[in-house]
Amino acid sequence: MLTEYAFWFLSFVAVFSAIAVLVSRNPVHSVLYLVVTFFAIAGHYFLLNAQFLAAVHIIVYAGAIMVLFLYSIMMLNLNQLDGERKSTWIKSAAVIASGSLMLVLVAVLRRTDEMIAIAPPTEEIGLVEVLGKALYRDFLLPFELASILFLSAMVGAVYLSKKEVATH
Amino acid sequence: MELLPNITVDHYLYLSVILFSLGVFGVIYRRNAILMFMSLELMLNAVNLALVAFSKQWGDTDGQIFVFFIMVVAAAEVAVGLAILMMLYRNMHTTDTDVLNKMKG
Amino acid sequence: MKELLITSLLGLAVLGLDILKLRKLIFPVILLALLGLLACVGMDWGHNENPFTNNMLLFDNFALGFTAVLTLLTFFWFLLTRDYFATHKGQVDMYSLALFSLCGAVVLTAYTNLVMLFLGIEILSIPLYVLAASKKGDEKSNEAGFKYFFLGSLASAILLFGIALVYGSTGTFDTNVLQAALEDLGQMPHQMLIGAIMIFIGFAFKVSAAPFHFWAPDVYQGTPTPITALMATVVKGAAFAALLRLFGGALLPALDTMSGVIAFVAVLTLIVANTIAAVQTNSKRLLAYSSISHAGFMLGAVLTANSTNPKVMIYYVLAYGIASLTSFSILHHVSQSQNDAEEMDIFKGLVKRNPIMAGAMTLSLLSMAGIPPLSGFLAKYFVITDVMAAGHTGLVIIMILSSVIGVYYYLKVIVAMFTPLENAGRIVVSSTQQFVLILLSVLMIGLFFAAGLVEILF
Amino acid sequence: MERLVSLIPLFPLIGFLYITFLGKGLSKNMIGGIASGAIFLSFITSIAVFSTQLHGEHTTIVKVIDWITAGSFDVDIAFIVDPLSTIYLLFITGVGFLIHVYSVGYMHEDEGFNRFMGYLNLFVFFMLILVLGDSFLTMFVGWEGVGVCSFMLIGFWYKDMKNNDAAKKAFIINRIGDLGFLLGMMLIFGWCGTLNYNELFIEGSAISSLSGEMATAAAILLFIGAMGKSAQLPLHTWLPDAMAGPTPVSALIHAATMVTAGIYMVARSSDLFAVSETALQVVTYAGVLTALMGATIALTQNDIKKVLAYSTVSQLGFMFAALGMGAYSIAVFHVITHAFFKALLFLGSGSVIHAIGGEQDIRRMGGLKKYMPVTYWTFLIGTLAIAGIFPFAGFFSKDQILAHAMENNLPVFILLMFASACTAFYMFRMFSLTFLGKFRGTHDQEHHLHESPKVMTIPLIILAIASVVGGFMGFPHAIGESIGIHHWLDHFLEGSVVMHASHMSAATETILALVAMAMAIIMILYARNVYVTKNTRALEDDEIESGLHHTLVNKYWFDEIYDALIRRPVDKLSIWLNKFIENKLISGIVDGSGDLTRNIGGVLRGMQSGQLVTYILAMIAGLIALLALFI
Amino acid sequence: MLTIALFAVPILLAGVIFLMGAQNAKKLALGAGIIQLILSLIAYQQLQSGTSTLLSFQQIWIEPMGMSIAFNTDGISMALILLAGVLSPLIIYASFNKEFKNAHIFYGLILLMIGAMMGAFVAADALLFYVFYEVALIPIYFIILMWGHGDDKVKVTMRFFLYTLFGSLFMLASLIYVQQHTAPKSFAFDAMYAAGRSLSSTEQGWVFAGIFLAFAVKIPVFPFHSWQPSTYRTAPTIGTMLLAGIMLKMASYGLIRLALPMAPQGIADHGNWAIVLSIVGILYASGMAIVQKNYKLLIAYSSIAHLGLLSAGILSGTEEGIVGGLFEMLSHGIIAVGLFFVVDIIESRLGTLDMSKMGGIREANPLFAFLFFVIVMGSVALPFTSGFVGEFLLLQGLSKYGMIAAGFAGLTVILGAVYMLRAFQMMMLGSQKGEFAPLTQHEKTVLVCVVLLVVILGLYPAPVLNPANLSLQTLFGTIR
Repeated sequence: MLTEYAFWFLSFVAVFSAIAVLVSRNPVHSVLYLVVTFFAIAGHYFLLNAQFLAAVHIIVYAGAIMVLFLYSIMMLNLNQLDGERKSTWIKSAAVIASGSLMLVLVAVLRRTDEMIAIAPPTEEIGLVEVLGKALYRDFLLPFELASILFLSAMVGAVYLSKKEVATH
Repeated sequence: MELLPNITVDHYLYLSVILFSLGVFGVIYRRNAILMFMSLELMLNAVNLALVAFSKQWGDTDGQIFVFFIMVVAAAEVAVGLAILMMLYRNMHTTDTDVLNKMKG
Repeated sequence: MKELLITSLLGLAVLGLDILKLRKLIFPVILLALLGLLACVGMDWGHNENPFTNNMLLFDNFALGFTAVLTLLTFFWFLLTRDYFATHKGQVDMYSLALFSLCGAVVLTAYTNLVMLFLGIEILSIPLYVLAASKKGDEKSNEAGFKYFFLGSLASAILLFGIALVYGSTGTFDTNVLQAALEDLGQMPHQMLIGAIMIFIGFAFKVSAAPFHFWAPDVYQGTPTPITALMATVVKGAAFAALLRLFGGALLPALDTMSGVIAFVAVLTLIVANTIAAVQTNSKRLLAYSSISHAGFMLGAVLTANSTNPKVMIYYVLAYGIASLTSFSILHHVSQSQNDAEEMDIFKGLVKRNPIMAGAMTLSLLSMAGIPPLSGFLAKYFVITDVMAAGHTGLVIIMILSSVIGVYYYLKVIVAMFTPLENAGRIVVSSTQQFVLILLSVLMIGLFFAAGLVEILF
Repeated sequence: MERLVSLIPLFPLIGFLYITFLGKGLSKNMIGGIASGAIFLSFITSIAVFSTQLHGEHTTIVKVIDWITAGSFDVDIAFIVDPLSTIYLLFITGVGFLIHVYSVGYMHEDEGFNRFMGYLNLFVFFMLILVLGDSFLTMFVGWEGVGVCSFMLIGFWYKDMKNNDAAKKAFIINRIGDLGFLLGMMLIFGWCGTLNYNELFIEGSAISSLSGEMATAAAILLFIGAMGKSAQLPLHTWLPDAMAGPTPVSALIHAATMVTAGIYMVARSSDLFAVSETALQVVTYAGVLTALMGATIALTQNDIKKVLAYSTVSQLGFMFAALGMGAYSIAVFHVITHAFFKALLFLGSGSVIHAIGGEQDIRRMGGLKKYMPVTYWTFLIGTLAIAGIFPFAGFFSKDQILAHAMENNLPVFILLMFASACTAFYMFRMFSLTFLGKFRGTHDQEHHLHESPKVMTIPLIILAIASVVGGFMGFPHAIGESIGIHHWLDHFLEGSVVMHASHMSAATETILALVAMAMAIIMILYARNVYVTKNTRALEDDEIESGLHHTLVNKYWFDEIYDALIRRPVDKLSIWLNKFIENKLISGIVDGSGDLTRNIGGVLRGMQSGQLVTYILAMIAGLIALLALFI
Repeated sequence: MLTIALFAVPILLAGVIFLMGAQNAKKLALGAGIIQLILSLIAYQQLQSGTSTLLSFQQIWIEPMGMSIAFNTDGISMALILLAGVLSPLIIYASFNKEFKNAHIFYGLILLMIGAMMGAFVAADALLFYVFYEVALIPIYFIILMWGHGDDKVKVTMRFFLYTLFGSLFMLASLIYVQQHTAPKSFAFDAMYAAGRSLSSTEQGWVFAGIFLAFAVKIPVFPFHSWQPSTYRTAPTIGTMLLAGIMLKMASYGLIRLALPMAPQGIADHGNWAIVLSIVGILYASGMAIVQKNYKLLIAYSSIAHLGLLSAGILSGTEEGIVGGLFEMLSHGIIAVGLFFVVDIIESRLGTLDMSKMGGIREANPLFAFLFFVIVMGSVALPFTSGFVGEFLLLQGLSKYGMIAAGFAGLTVILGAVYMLRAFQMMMLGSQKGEFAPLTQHEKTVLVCVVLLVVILGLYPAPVLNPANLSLQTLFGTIR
């Protein structure tokens, strides 16, 4: 019962703060609302027994990524938005497009009645131990590959951020 | 099938759809590159939420592992994306995407 | 597995060699390693093994075939862009990024798990976002990088949503398990079909199929031409390999339901790309649209993945890749000799300015146009044959018409090359470049006659 | 002996080749000698071949080369030797030889002398092929060949565009006929599987598989060919214009030989025509109308050669009328006698023109009798022969046609009688205006008047003799019985053409002959009365007032009608097609499809706005659209 | 092997000329042309002697796709081989009066084109035929583009290339469609014939439509001809000769080789429109020819008229029509070369092709006028010229299809005379208007060769007709 209320509450917070992210005039506010959204989503993860993931989520998104965003906003001096004046047709297009996307998605997914045989749900899946085993055994290769991804992202980011030095 | 009492996987799916659509809305509606990024992150999170719900539904860790990788990639993407954005800003002194129309037709 | 190791380690090795101040070694090492990679492909041919991968990758003939083709294209790409990068300040970064990208491409040819698919796409793309924006002071390059990055991420999000839906209806990311589950089920869950469509859209973006192609002309134009060459060949080839691997394998049942959608996307792609290309005056954009139009053809090969093996696609990627590499690299030299102008006029008098380039360019354009006896003809021919066998008459007719339009705009470039120009200086390139261009020209013709080889191998 | 027949066309061919390619340095006399000699050799050979036929040899086929083989179609170049072809051979080579000799004199001063003699030889070659060919296709070879020679000779003086126009007109109108001929042949081949006379008519009877309407169609199509070549209504307009050529050409081609090819063709396929009553009717009426039309127009013409040309048209009409009534042998008889006297008349007129310095208008002549006695006398014989005065050759042949007409078809008889009367009148009108009375030309001309040289007059004399005695071939019973030969030609031709049956008694025949001749004499006297005794002047062109006269002078307006009905509409249509269909519609569609492509491209290009937001919107729209398909 | 040599030798020699440079390109090319002639004659001799081992070649190319490299020379190909063999040296020699820039490329392209056309004539595999058919397009495109004249040559060549390609792609589609009904997959003619005939009549009708569209553009048949006059006008005369003389014959040859045996029922039931178009084309093009003022355009339209008859006769499906068609290809090729060479001669002397500005050339140059006249007579199908044999047989074949059709088609006999004589008259006759330099030795040689060919083939067509007849029996044998 409690969990049900928690679901509805978290969902409401997530959606509300998401909307707030999108419509806030001040980017800093947007970032903060987004953090709220992330927390709400983390709450969902808890509800779904993905405790470790919830923790990682908070650390990565709220901790790392959002800080990065905030840092960029500061650096680019965007704390007050100049001329965020979208033409009305873009506004209405955004509403229509996202609205109809939502409707269509809901419509197509309503038919998901036939479900494949269900394995017995376990409460164990979200535990660090289980996750760790899966990650370092079954998903070792992708885990290693992720390092390549990071390496390339790093090389790329460094390259792009490097100031062109006249003398070489 | 209920993941929580009275809450089925469909609830989570619809929530995910709503967040995804909101992300789409933001991507179209905002024209500041950073805010568009943020909307994009919202979309990714919607996906993550769905995956975790499915993971719970199937009693399978793989879904959560996938979410883990999505976070990894998202971080990498943000790093590269913001680097590109910085460079853009250095050259054009704006992050307004409407000015990005040097090439068209 | 060796293939993946070689590519990823090669990227690292390049960085390492730079640190060790052994820059001179970088280029030869890359070439040798790529040749070694090809040799590995030869060794592994037909083994179908997947040790140490926990069902994440399978280097079957499909994977090896595409790996070989993509490696070969990368090999030529390195040779052709040598001059450009030799003076480039970020040479090492560029090389390692390109190699990482190749690494992603290799993953995409061999994945048997959707996690690997996702990672492969990102490893392929992220270095390219950087490469696209690599001309740091150039606003066009910045814009290209940003557009590519942003739209690419958006497409990734859609792709991910699709993967989530597929996972939601089966509970697995392993394509083999997925396939088995679908076979047990005997029908396609609706949610999975929706997931499949969203995955397809993710790929449609990568391969620049309409209406998800909008990034391509702008990005191709803004990106430094040598990088564009990589994008148009290796990236596109890898994306098609991945698409084919999924929809020709695990999601084959979805393909039947979706064939109308794919055919429609192919038709739209062909119409949009060819008609717009017909009015282009910017030669780089023209090649970009041409590349999009080829995506339309390749989608035809995807469409019939259920009735054939990957040889059609492999042949197409190889034939188109060679022609495309040739044309982009020549465009690069020609454009460079005229203050980076990209209008069609820069090709004027090329036949006098550098006959070898003019010849290779003519052959590559004609090959892309599908004129025999060039490999591009057979590539298109194979696709049309399959599409017709599958009964998509409308698509066949559109393909024919778009071939005609294609010839129109390719000929415009050719005409420019053969239009005399007063006081035009020669375009001088290194003899290696010339040799590679000649080699590629020979390949374009040779692959036509040796098309049987592809048959023998598969 | 029949093998010799291959030599007959060979001589003129060699003559032509020799003159054309090796004749450059030779003297004119030498060239003349070669050309005439070639024909003479043919003539001699023809006599030899003729004599074998005379002794009752059978029809013989002499194959020369394989020609066209395609599927079941198989035609060789081969020659047929039978009475019909031999008789034609004789007069073609005979008259041809005389005209060659005459030409040596007539064309002596012309710079194109060599060319002229070469063409003449070539013409004779093709004419011989036409006659000798053993199948319709081989006949067609000669048929077209003589057409080209006629084209080249009409336009011989090519610097004057009028001559060229005439030549072109002749060729094109002939081609209209040729199309009929071709289609007729195709019909015959389609139904009978062969084009050989031997298989069709002589030994086999393949033609019998062509029945009823098909036979009619085939016969009429062939006859259209004959109309073209033999200048029958309505394809006659080229022949008068063809007089633009040198006079010997008019004599040889447009009077004696080529224009009678049509008669030869109909006679050759008499088995076919005999099957179809309708076709014969068509032939008859075309012939009669042509005879009438030619004769009436000739009444008013003032160009000496035009008069003769219309006379030829009219006489050809007589022949076709005879053919149409089934009297094939009589038609051939008239062909031969006509060849003699018409060649004579043309050569005579040539002699006059030669003497008077190129003048052809009889209103500017008169009184030439005293200057040119030989020409005068021979011309008189020719005139009497054509007018049908006993005992000249024309009398016999024409009389038999009239007799046959009276027997078979009274209206035709009456019309032919009328035409015949006109003939007598216009011939004597011309004769009188030319030779009698006083000279009306300039003094200068008068001063130069002279008799032609021997080389010209001797052929005249020989032809005059032939015109006198030529009738022996077809003496009617009334005369022939007493000397042992009557209807010799009929008997001779029996194997080649279908014979007509005559039930007419000798007495009726005699009476008819007398009536016809009396009428001719009356007309002659009337003409003499008008133009000699009363010395009436022929009207100048601008003095003509009566409508009928106008119509006749303008040849029933045929040229103008054709111009208005065919030539100008075709031209207009072509110009219209060129302007609108070719340059607007067809190019419009072709270029338009390109423009359409570019326009679509232009519109789609507009969507590629460079704005990120539109790209995103497009992607999302695509996503929505694809998903919506699976709701 | 000999069959291979027929097309491989010119291609190799083209390479040699490319490499040798412009110095002696002309003479080398002529040598190559003469070699081609000799090869053709040897092939002819081989065919006649019946020892045909040298004449066919078979090699698997891509087996599962049913593609093979197969060549064969029979009586039907022989007519075209002879055409190309005779015309190649003649056309090359005809170009000797001009100096071309980059002669080695020019002549190399010409040889390349000759090789490709030869390849199409000897191919025994439908796809291979298609490949050669397309390949031949490239050299001529460059020849016209680089050595043509006129401000709009880019546009004209583009239209030419696109239009013909457009058509031939539909042929490819038809071929693929038929090939999918072969078992095992094969493009070999025999297999394709069998597969084509196993289709229903309607399917055959569509297959035929696709193939005919390709050939209709190239032959060209009304209303697909609009590329042709402008291309002829623009092309250098030697290019026009190659086009009209040999290249466009590939299409009519293809009609015999591919369309007739593959879709006989389809043509019989649903092919009437093609014959009607062909016949309308005869009349239409004649009308166009009548109003032309430019001699070259007149010849271009007259070509369309003649080829309309060619197409109609072949499509009648009768043996006379087909053999006649083959012969007409040969004859029209030779005559076209002659007529276009006259263009060259006149243009080089008068600098104009406007007929109203000519006249009196006969007076100035009787020999030229004479030779021209013979060629004109060949064009109007005078008996004892080659034109007659072909056109007569075509009409004869068409008449078996329908007398009315033959009647309309036969109007070409009249209309042809109208426009050709008009042209001859305007150009040659009348009084002399100006100087007209005598023919050079080289011009004389070319014209005399053409005239001799026209006359000899007209007198004795059997050497071409007989092998064609024999092979046609075999072809029809397999069809029935």
